[in-house]
Amino acid sequence: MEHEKDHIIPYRTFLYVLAGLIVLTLISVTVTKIHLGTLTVFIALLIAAVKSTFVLRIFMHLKFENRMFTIMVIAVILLIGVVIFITLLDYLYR
Amino acid sequence: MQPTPGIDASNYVSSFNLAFYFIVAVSLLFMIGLTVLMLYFVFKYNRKKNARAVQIDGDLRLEILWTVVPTLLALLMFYFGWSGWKPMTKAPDDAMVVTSVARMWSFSFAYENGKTSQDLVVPVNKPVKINLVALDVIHSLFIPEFRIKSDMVPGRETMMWFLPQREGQYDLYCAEYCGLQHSYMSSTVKVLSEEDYLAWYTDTTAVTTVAEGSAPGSEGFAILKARGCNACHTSDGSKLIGPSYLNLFGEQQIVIRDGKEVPVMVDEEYIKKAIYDPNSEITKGYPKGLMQSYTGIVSEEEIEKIIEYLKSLNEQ
Amino acid sequence: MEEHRDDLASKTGMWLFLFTEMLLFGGLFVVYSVYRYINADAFHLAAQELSVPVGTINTIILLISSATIAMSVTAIRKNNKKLSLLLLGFTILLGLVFLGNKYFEWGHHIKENIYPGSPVLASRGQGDVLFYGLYYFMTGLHALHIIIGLVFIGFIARLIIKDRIVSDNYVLLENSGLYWHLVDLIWIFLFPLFYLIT
Amino acid sequence: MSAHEGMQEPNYLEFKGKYKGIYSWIFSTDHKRIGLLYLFSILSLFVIGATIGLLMKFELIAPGKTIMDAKAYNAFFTLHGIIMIFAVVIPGLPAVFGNFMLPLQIGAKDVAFPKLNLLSWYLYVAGVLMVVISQFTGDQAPDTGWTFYAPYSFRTAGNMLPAVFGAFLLGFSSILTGLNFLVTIHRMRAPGMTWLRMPLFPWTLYATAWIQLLATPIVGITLLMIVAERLFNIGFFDPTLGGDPVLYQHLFWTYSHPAVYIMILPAMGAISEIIPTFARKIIFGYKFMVASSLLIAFVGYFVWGHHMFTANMSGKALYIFSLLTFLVAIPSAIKVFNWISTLYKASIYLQTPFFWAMAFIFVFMIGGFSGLIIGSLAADVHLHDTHFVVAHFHFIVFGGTGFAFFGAAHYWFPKITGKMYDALWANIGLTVFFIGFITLYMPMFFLGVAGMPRRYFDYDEVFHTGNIISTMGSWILYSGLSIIITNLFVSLKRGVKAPADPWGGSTLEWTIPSPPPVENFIETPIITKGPYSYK
Repeated sequence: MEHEKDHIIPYRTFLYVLAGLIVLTLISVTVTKIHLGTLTVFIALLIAAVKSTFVLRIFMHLKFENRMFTIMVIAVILLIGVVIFITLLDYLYR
Repeated sequence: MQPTPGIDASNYVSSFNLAFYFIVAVSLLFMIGLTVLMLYFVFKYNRKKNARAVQIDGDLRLEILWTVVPTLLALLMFYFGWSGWKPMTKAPDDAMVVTSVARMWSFSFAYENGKTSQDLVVPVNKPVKINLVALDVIHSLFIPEFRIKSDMVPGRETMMWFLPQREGQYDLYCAEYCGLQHSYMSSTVKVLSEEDYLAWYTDTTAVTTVAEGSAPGSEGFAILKARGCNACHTSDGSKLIGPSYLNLFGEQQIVIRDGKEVPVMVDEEYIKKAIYDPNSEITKGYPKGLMQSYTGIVSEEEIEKIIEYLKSLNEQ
Repeated sequence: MEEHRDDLASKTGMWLFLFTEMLLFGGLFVVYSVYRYINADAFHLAAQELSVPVGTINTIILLISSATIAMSVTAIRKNNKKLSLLLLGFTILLGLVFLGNKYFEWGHHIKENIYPGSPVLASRGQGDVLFYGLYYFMTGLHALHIIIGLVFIGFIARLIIKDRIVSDNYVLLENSGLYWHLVDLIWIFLFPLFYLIT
Repeated sequence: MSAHEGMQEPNYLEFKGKYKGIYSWIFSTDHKRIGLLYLFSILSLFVIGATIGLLMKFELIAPGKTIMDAKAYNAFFTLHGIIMIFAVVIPGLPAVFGNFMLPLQIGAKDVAFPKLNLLSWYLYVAGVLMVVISQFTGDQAPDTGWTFYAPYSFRTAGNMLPAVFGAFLLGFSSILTGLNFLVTIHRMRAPGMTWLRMPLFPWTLYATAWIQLLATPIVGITLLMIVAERLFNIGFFDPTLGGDPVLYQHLFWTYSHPAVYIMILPAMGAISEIIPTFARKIIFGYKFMVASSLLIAFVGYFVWGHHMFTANMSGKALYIFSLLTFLVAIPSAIKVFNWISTLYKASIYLQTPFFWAMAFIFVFMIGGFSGLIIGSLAADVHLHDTHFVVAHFHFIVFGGTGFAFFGAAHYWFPKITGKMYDALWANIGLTVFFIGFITLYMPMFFLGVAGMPRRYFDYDEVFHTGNIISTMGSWILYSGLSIIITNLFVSLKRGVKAPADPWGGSTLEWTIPSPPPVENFIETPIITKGPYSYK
């Protein structure tokens, strides 16, 4: 695993990301105070998605790993999405 | 009654036949063809006859052919299945409405004029819409001759409909496993002529008067029978799901109330409570939660008659 | 027998395990979406009763703990054993604080007689029953994962002390980090779904 | 690292390790020994499950009560289902032959995580024990059927918690096996073994492992919800508390339909090994075989709703599920075409494993085609929850997986034990078994079309004839089964010594001695060509 030696992630990267995540959390909390109807759900989940992308890419170092991992993670998330979607097909059209 | 040949029992028989026999025919064709081919190869290319195999690693045209052709056939099969099912989703506006109530382990059918029946009685050639209600667990109303079935899901009101086309008697089963007496949860569909049906429908004499004989308590017995109580309780002392009626009234029973064992006397109050709020006190040794409340289904007068029947059992 | 070490295999195994965890919660998200769709109004109202400040603080606690365990990997790779252990200890501490908050939050609801099977909850209608059922079940399962994660990290810390995890053999520490980040990741979704979408 | 330099590499059966006797098995992390641990546990459970099936068929020989009451019957079909599904057919091929053969076929020393592998076996045993406990404790044995349908599963007085927890543990064991195989295939293939030089059995294990990994957690969480429901009254699936019982079915089948592919894919893989070996021929359309395995695994994930056609789903969901169901049949059809085409201009060596493969193709076709019938909406409305469905899934699950299992057992028997089985008795066993199988399950198709619902303890007189034939079939089948199993055990003691490659196979496991040495390959093999390269 020699090539991994190249990118010991510096401490400050984590601190920056952490700061970003906390800011996003606070934004998410503030936004929900404003009543936007169904848009609230969408925005809250969007921010959660952005946050999780940061966690996955930096904290879980997907950015620096073999592409295979990224593909697998995306596939699994899509799978959960499709399962929810198909199940909802039943409930939305009852 | 002997069913008249030549007429389908319901409007779904022909569409079922189309979907079913089309797939069966295609399948048999493939099955026989492939099996014969396989046996022929095994015979012809046996190592005694063919010492050296010819290495063929595939053929793109063949692969495409046997991907595309089955796909088209499958789509056709899907279409027949879909077109046969489509009409089931919406009942005609002029359909007569019957509400079927399923509980462990009996069906009952309520008509618009308040008449209830253990059998499903319908006139011929008139669409019937059945509202499906399940009180405890999932049941499924299945009439094989009509090629129709629908689950009855507690907490959801759903429906099924059909057009009976031939007079006669048909079996009706519960098709979704619902516990101990599942295989005895059945009923009969009676398809009558228009006149016979009207005669039956307008005869609003209460179920209880259909009692056999006039022995004391016979009315009570008829009520128990009509409400499906006998699926779980016997009158000969044997233990089924719930306690037997035999030697019950006026005796001491141990019941579990709020997790504690309490002795009680079986009197009128007790019987009433056992019918209207069965889960508040459970007789020791019997499972909880299997009986639903019969509030609004069995009236107080009917309970009087049931008690009369219970008393008559003690005297034997 | 000394086995040939394959760090990538180990990491792949960990990721695959995380996938099963994702699917485990995925099943619950299916249930959540369905019941939220059916009982939109009740969920909306019930969610307002959860304390957003507590939820926010817990979110931030988990985010910080994620960052500290990630930095701990950097520390061990730079051969800074002490700092690595310190950061791990900090992570464990934050995890415990998270659990403490959760304890008081649950306790508060239970004191108000809101828990599965309580008559008070039942009288409030089916949407509330489902909301709180899911709330207790999902956050409870999440808390269980926190506890497992804490034990896992504690075990890793011991290995560091014993010098079994060092600057060129740190895959186990990385794996415990991956697990902890996943727990964080799930919370990132639980938080808006229960506290924010009102 | 190796204490046994030189020519005298001991085989894995004779190897003296740290432990002696039984401990050298139950503490072994050798994938071959673990494979055999699974083989014996699964075979024992299979015999128990089959015996329960035999008793159930005997009960159905005539209407009314014959040898057991409804309560016992309901408990029996529940136990039969739990054992056969969760403890026999799901782990059957992957855990036994997958464990044994996967490392051999890809040229590896072991699986990626040998200790985890042993742990999965322990979880398996623990799961089985929980199921056993559920039978003998509590008020009443579980009586919900293996599907644990809500709300009955939390109404019944049956002792559900241990059974449900047992199924959960069995699922967990299955996940760990899948995880292990995935990492093994990704990381431990021998030098030169590119993805497209991998034999088809590992390929199907690969596709299976993904399903095990990604579908099993869903049933895991569903079972946990049932547990929570029974303990705390949460109301997830309880209609009186607002829950939806149909949602339970969605979640349950989201796993349990893909589980069918966990059962059948490795079976297809084993058949894809047997056919080229005995045909002395490269498999026809290798890439299509690989692609169809992956496609089955993928599409198979999204067809669960066809178990719920009569459960009052929305119309849109219904026909999308039906359409997908028809499409998932195509890759299976492609496999059948390719198997049969492989026989064209072959040089077929007629041996027992090959007969099993032929029988497999035949019963699998019946199972598959009957599956099309109940995938069709109009037909399924009538046939759902009748004996037609029982016949269909026994043709697929028992016919498919079972036939492939015995095919594989005979095919790899010399490799695993170092002995040859008695071919005459093996063929007699197969013949009796096959006749019994057809006699047992064929009448059920007719019973189903006539309208006999499944899980019926008692039935109307009109269904009598079919049931008599079926019951007699069960006797024949059971006799066949006894012959097969007895023959294998007797051959274990008395069989002649097997050479390294009795069939002239071309995959890696046949290049090493029978039984294999502890470390599998004395020298790491270097792969230069695809599998099934015959001259």
